Amino acid sequence: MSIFNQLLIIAFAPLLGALLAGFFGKKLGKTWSHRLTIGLVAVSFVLSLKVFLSYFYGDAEPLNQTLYHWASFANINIQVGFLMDSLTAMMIVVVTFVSLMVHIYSIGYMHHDDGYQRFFSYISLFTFSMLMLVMANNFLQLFFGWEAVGVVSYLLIGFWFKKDTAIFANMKAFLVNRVGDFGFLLGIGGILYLFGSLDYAPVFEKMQQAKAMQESAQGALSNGEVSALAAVGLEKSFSPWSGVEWSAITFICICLFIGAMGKSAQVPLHVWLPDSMEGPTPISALIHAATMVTAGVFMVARMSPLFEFSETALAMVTVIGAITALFMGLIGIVQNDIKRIVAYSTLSQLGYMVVALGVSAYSAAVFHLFTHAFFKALLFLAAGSVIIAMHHEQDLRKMGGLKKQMPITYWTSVIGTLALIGTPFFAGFYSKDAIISAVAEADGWGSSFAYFAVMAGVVVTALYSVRMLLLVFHGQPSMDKQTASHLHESPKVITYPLLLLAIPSLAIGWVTAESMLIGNYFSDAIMVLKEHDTLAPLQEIFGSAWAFALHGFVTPVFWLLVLGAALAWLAFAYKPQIAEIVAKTLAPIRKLLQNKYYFDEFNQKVFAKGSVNLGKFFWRYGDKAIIDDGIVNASARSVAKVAGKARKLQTGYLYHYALVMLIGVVALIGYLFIKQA
Amino acid sequence: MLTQIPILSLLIWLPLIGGFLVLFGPGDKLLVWSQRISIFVSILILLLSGLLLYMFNGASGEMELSEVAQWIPSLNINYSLGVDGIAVPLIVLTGFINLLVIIGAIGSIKFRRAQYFSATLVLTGLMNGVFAAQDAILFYVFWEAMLIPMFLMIGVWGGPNRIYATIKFFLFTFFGSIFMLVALIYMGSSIGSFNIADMQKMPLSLLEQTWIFVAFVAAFAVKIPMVPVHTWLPDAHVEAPTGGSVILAAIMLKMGGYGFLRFALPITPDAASEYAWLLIAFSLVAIAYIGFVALAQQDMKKLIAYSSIAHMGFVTLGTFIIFNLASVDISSMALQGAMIQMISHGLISGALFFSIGVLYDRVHSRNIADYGGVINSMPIFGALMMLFVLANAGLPGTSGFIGEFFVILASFQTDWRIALVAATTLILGAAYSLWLYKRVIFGKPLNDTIERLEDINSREKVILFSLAILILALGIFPQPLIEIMQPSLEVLLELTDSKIVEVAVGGAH
Amino acid sequence: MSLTHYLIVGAILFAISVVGIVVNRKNVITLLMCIELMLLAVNTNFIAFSRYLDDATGQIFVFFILTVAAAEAAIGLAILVVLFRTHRNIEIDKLEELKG
Amino acid sequence: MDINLVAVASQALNQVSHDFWPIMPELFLLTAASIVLILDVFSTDLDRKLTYNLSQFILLVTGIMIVFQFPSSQDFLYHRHFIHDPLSATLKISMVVLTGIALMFARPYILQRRILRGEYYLLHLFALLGMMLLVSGSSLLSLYLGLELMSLCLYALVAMNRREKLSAEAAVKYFVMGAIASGFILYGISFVYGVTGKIHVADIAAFLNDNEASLTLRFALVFIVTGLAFKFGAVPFQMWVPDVYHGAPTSTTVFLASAPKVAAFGLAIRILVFGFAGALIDWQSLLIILAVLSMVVGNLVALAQTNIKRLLAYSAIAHIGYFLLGFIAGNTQGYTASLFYILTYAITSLGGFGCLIYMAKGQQEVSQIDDLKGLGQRNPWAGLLVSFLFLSMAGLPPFVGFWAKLEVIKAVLNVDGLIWLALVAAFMSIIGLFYYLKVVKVIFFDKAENDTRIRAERSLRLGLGITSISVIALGLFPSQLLEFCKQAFQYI
Repeated sequence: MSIFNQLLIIAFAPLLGALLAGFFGKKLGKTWSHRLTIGLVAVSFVLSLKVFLSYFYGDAEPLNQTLYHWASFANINIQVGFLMDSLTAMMIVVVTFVSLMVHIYSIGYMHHDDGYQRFFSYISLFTFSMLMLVMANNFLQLFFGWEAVGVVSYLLIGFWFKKDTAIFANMKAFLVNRVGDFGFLLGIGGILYLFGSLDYAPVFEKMQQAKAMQESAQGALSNGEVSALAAVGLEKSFSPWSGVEWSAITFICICLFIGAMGKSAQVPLHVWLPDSMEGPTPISALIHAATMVTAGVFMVARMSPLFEFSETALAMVTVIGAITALFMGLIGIVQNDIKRIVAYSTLSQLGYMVVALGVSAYSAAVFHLFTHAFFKALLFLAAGSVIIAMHHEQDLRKMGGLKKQMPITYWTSVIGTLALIGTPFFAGFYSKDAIISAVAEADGWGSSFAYFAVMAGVVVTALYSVRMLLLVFHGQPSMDKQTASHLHESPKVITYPLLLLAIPSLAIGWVTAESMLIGNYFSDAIMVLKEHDTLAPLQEIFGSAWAFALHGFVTPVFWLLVLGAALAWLAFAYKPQIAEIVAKTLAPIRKLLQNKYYFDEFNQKVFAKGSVNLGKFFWRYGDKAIIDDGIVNASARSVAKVAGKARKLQTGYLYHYALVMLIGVVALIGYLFIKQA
Repeated sequence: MLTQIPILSLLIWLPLIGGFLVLFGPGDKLLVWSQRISIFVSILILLLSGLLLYMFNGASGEMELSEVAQWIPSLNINYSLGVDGIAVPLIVLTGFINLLVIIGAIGSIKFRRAQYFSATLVLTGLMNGVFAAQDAILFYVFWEAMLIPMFLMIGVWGGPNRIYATIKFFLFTFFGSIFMLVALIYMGSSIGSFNIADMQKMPLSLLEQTWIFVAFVAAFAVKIPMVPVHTWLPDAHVEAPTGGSVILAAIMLKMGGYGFLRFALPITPDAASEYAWLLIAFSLVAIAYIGFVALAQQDMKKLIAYSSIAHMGFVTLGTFIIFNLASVDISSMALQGAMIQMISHGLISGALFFSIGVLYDRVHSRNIADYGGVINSMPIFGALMMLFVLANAGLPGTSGFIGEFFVILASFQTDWRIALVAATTLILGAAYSLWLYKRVIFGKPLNDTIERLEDINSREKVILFSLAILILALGIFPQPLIEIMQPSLEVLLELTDSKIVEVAVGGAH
Repeated sequence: MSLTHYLIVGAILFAISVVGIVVNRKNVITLLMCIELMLLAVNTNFIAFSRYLDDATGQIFVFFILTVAAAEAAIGLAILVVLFRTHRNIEIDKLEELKG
Repeated sequence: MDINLVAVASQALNQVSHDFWPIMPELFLLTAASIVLILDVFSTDLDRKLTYNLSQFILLVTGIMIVFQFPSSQDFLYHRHFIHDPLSATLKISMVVLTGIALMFARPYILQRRILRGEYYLLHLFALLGMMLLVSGSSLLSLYLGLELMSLCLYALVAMNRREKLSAEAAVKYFVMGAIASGFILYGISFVYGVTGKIHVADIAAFLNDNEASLTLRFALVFIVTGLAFKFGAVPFQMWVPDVYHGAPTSTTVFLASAPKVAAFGLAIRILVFGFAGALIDWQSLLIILAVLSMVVGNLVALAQTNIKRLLAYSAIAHIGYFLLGFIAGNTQGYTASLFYILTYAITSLGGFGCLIYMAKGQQEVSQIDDLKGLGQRNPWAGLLVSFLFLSMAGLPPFVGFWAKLEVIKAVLNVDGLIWLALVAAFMSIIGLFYYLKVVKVIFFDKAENDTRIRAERSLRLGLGITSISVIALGLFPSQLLEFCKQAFQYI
C-alpha cells in the first residue's frame, strides 16, 4: 500500500468513525459507537506509527501529493493534499496516540453521560481535523484544519450545553481564536501577495534559495537577510502610514504568529484556555494540552523558513513566549482547581515552546511539544481519574491522602509531574534543558529576559506541580465522609491509558532526544540559518542521551527545580502555616494572581461590552436616527407636508380659480416676451 | 433533441402560468389541488434548471441557449434570452429555493395559502426572467414586475408593521431603478438597440459613463443592499413571512450583484474604475459597521438581515476591487469570490431564515430573549442550526468561507489595509452568529413551552438537510461551480477594459 | 378710428369681463354676463379685423360665435336653475364644498 | 334657364353624392342620435333600456363606418374646413370605443339614481359628435364649433344628477371656467385671424412659413395654448379638474376622464402642429412649463388626498404632464408617444373610475380611499384587476402604463438639452408610485368591513374586465397599439 493511501486512511478513518457515531449513534448504541471509533482511530494510529518509524529509522523522503483540486481557475490553483515529512510524521503519531488513549479513557469517564455517542463522534472528528491540519501541504488546508479544530474544541468545551459557564467558555474560546485567525488569514494573504501561491512548496523553495544566497554571500553582504531576500525578489514591503516601512516577510510572520498566539494560547490571547476546562476532562487532555494548543507551535516550526528571515518577528515570538512561560506559571501556584492548575502549567509549557521558537531552536520546541504531549495528557487524565473518584469535586482543598486509595493514579501522576518539572532522564528533562540552553545561547533582542523567564519558570513549575501532588495525594484527607467512604481506584479503561501514557513520559526522551535534538531528524522540515543555530553548542555537551541526563544534574536548572520542589514541600506538607504567612505578606500579589492579572475583567468590559455598546450606538444613531428618521422618513414627511400646503391652494372659490388662470396667462405672456428680449 | 426546447422560456413562463393557474384555478377552496399543482410545477422547475445545467456548455464564456423573438419592432425591443456562466448558477439557485419555499409554506402559512403559492411561483418566474434577459428593457420589465408579488407577499402575510415595511421596500427599490430606466432608454435610443451586448460595446464618453454609472449604482446598490441605502432590508425581512424572507435574502439581493456584473462593469468601466474607491469604501463600511450593528440586534430576523448586508459587502468589494488589480488571476479570484459569496449566501441565509421560521412557527416570537435551551427539545434542529450559524460565520469547509476567503485575499493584493478591515468579519461574524446561537439554542430550557417543543418534522427536515448538504458540498468542493463561472468571468474582465481610447493606452483596468 | 382703437376697445371689454369674473363674489348671473361680454369683446375684434382685412370670414365667424353664445347661455341658465334647486341660493361664496 | 338650374342642381348633387362619404360617420351619428331622441320622448320605459341599446348600437355602427372609410391619404374637404386623414380616423375610433365603455359603466350607475336616462345617453352621443368634428376640423372655425359642441354636452352631463348639491356646484364651476377658456381661445383666434387673415390651419402654416411669427401672433398663441391647457387640465389651468371629477356623477367622471382628453389631443395637434408648426419653439417652451408644473403639482397634491375621486383627478393632472412630454419633443415620434400615452391613460382611467362604480353599494358613492378596503379579500379577481389598473397608472411593468412612460421619456431624451425633463419625470413618478401603492395597500392589506361578495351587473363587470385586461394585454404586447398610433402620423 503506497504511503499516500496510508495517509488517506490515517486522515479519514477517524472522520468515518465520527460520521458513524454522529449520525447512527442512536442505532449503534454506546458500545458499538465506541468500538467503531476506537477501532478506526487505532487503525490510523498504527499506520501513523508505521509512517513515523519509516522516517525515524529508515529516513524516508518527504512526500508532497495532491488529493484533489479545491479551486483552480486562471493560474490560481488551490488544492487539498498531504505533505508528509519528519515533522508531520511526529505530529500524527502524537495526535493519534493521545487521541487513542483519550478514546479509551472516555469509555470510563463518559459512560454515564447521555451524550456518549456525540462525545465519541466529536473527539474522532477532532482527530480528523487535527490530522488535516498537520498533514496539510498548503495554507488553505492548514487554515481549514486550523478552524476545524477550533470548532470541534468549541463543541467540546460546550459539550455540557446546559452549564452556563460551559457555553460562555466555548464562545469565548472560539472568539479569541478567531482574533488569532484574523491575523492568520492576513498572513495567508501576505503569502499569496509575496509568493503568488498558497502551496508550501514554492514558498519553501524560495526561502531555501534565500538561505543559500545568504550562506554563500556570508559576510560579504552587510545586513544579511534583507539583501538575501532582495536577491530572490522578496524584499517587498508595506507602508502602514507614510514614513514607516514593514518588510513583507516580517509582516507575514507577525500575522501568522498572531494566529499561533490564538491557538497556542499565548499572552494576551491565552484567556480562553483556562476557561476551556469547563469541558470534559478527556478533551482537556486531548485538545487543550496535547494537540490543538500545540498547533501554533507546529505552524511556526513549519514556517521556520519564513521566520528565520525576520529578526523582528522572532524577537516578538521570544518575548511573548517568555512572558507566557513565567507569568502563567505563577498563576498556577495560587489556583485550587486541580484542572486549572494543569491548564496553567500547560500555558507556561507552551510559553517554553514558543520561546524556543523565538530563539530559532525549532527542533527543541517541537521536541518539547512531543514530550509534553505525553506527560501533560497523562497529568490531565490522572486529574480526571481523581475527579471521578471525588465525584466531580475539583477543589484541591477538599482532597488529600488519596495515595492509598488510588495507587496507579498516584504513581502515574508522580511520573507525569517529574517529567513536567524536568527531572533528568524523564521525557520533559531533555526538551526543557535543550530549550533553556538554546535560550542561553541566543543573543537576539529580548533573549536575556527570556533566559531569566525560563529559569525562573523552572522554579515556579516545580513549585505548583509538587504542591498539587502533595495536596491531592498526601496529607490529611479533607473530603466529607461519604465521599471518603467509597473512594476507590478508577476502572481499567481509565488506568490503562494512564499506564500507557506513563511509559512515553518516562522513556520517550532518551529514545528520541538524540536524533530529534542534535541529530538531523528535522532537517527536511525545519530550516535554520547558521547564525541562528542556537542548538549547535548543545552538540558538544550532549554526547549521548545518557550523558546528557547525567550532565543535567550539575546544571543550575536542576538545583532550581530542587529548590522549587523543596519550597513546595516546606509550604504545603511540612509546615502549612508557612504558606499562610507568605500569603498574608504577599496579599496584593496573591490577589493579582488569583484574578489572573485581570485579563478577563478587562476583555469583558472593554471588548465584549464595548463592541456590543458600539453596535447599539451605531444602530440607534447611525441606522435609525440618521438614515431612517433623518433622511428616509423625514423626506417622506416633508413631502407630505408640502403636499398638504399645496392642497390648500385649491380653495374651492370660483374667483380664485379664475384668478389663477388669469395669472397663468399673464405669466406665460410675460415669459414669451422676456424670451423675446 | 434537447437543444431544441426553449428551456429559458420554459423556466420563465412555466412558473408564471402555474402561479396564475393556482390563483384562478383551485384557489383556496381546493387547497389540496393548489398544493399539488404548486409542488408539481416547482419540481418541474427544479428539473428544468438541472437540465439547463446539463445543456449549458460554458466553455466559451459567451451567451448560450439564446432565444430571440421580435417584441416591439418599432422600438427595436426584443424578447431575447440567454445565459452565461454568471446567470446559470443563479437560475439554478432560484429553482431550488423556490421548491423549498413552496414546501415550507405548506406548514407555516395559515391563510390564503393558494395565493401565497401563486405569489411565490410568479416571483420565481420573474426572477428567472431577470437572470435570463438579454434585452435591457426586458430585463427592466422583469426587474420591476418582480416587486409586485413581493410587495403583496410581505403586505398580506407579513408581521404587524408590514405595511410600512413593504411600501418602504417597494419605494426604495423603485427609487433606484427608475433612474436606471432613464439611463437604459438613453443608451438604447442613442444606439437604436436595447440589446445588452450592444450596450456593452457602445462607446461612451467619461461624462456619459459617470451619469449612467450613477444610475446603475442607484438601482443595484439599493437592491443588494449597500450602506447607506440598506435600511429597507431589515424592516422587510422582519415583517416578511418566512418564505418571503428566504426569497428576498436568497435571490433578490443577488440581483444587485448580478446587475453590477452584467451592467455597471461592462457598460461603464471607466466610470466604475473612477469611483471604485467609493464603492469599496462603502463595502468596507458595510462589513465592519453593519457587523457591529448586527451584534446589537434583539430580533433574530433583524440580526440575520444585518448579517446579510455585511455579507453582501463582500460581493461589492470583490466586484469593485478588480479595478485596482493588474493580474487576471487575482481579478478573477475577486470575481469568483463575489459570485460564490452570492450563491453561498443564498443558501446560508435561506437556511437561517428557514430555521428562524421553524422556531417562529412553534413559539411565535422572533425575539432572542424568548428563547434559550432549544437544543434540549430539538437536538436535530440544534445540530443543523449549528452548521448554518458556523457557515454564516464563514467556517472553512462550508460555502460561507470561500467567498470571503477569495475576496479578502484578492483585496490584500491591492492594499492590505482593505483586507484588514474586510477580515474583521472573521471576528464580528463569529461574534454575532455564535452569540445568537448561544442565546437561542444552548443553555437550560428557558420555560416549559421551550421544553415541550417537538423537533423538526419530515417536511422541515427535507428543507434544512438539503440546504445543509449543499452548503457543505459547495464548501468542500467548489471547483465545479468555479469552472462554470470562470470563462464568463474572464469575458467580463475583458469587457471591463477602458472604453475611452486614450485612457486605454494607459491600460486602466 | 384706426384698427388699433377697435382692438383696444376689444381688449378693454375683455379685461372688464375677466376682472368681473375675478372680483365678483356675489351671484352667478353676473358671471354669465361677464362671459357674454368676453364673447362680445372677441366679436369686436373679429369685426374690426374683417373690416380692416376687407374679408368676410371674420364676420361669418362672429355669427357662429353669437349662436354658440346663445346655446352657452341656455346651458348656463339651466345649470343655474339646478344650482338654485339644490342650494337655494346662487351665491358664489357658498360654492366651496368642493376643495382641497 | 330651367336647364341651367337643373344642370346646377344635378351638378351640385353628384358633386355632393360622391363627397359625403368621408363625413358619413358624423352624419349618421347625428341623424341616428336625433331619431333616438325623438323615440326617447315617446318611450314609457323608465329605464330606457331601448335607448341604451340603441345608443350602443349606434356607436357600433359609427365605429364600423369609420373603420370602413379609414383613409389612406390626407385630404382637406368641404372648403378645407374638414380634414380626413388617418389621424382623425384613429382618434375617432378610439373615442367611439371609449364612449361605448363609458356607457357600459354609466348604465348601472344611473339606474340606481334619479338621473334622466335617455338624455344621459344621448348627451354622450352628441358629445362624441362634437369630438369627432373637433378631431377632423381643419379650420379654426370648425375646431371651435366642435369644441363647443363637446363642451356644452359635458357641462350638461356634469349637471345631470339634479338633486346632488356637489354635482350642481361642479357643473357651475366647470361651466364658468370652460366658458372663460373658450373665450380665451376665441380671443387668441381673433388675433390669429387678424394677423394672418386666414382661419384655415393650412393657410396659417403657410403664412408662418413665409414670414416670421410676429409678437401679436405669439400673444395669440399664448391664449390658444391656455385654452388647450385648460381642456387637458394642465397646471396652472387645472383648477376645475379635481372639483369637477369629484362633484360630477361618477359615470360622468368616467367619460370626462377618457374620450374628451383624446379629443383635446386632436385639437392640440390640429392647431399647434398643423397650424403653428412654424412657431414650434414658442409653444414648446410654453408646454415645458406646463408639463413640469403639472407633474409636480399633480403628484404632490394627489399625495395628500383621502378622496379617491380627487386622488384620481390629481393623478390625471400629473399624467397630462407626462403626456405633454411627448408633445414637447415636437416630432412624429413624440406625437406618437403622446397619442399612445393619452389612449392608454384614457383606458386606464376608465377602469380606475369604473371600479368606483363597481364598488358602489346601491345609492351611496365610493368616495373615500378606505371604501376600497378588502376588495382583494372579498373578490380576488376584482382586487387584482383594479390594482393592476393603479399599478399601470404608476407606470410599472408589465402594464401598459410603463410603455407609455417609456415612450414619452424616450421622446424627450432624443431632444438634446431636455434630459433634465426626463429626470424630473422619473423623480415625480416615484412620488406618484407612493399614492398608487396606498390604494393597492387598501385593496389588499386592509381588512374588509363586510365579506359580502360584490354583486355587479354584467355590463359593469364587462367594462371593468375589458379595461383591465387590455391594460395587461397591451402591457405584454404593446406593439400593435404602437403601430396603430404610429400610422396616425404618417402625414406629418
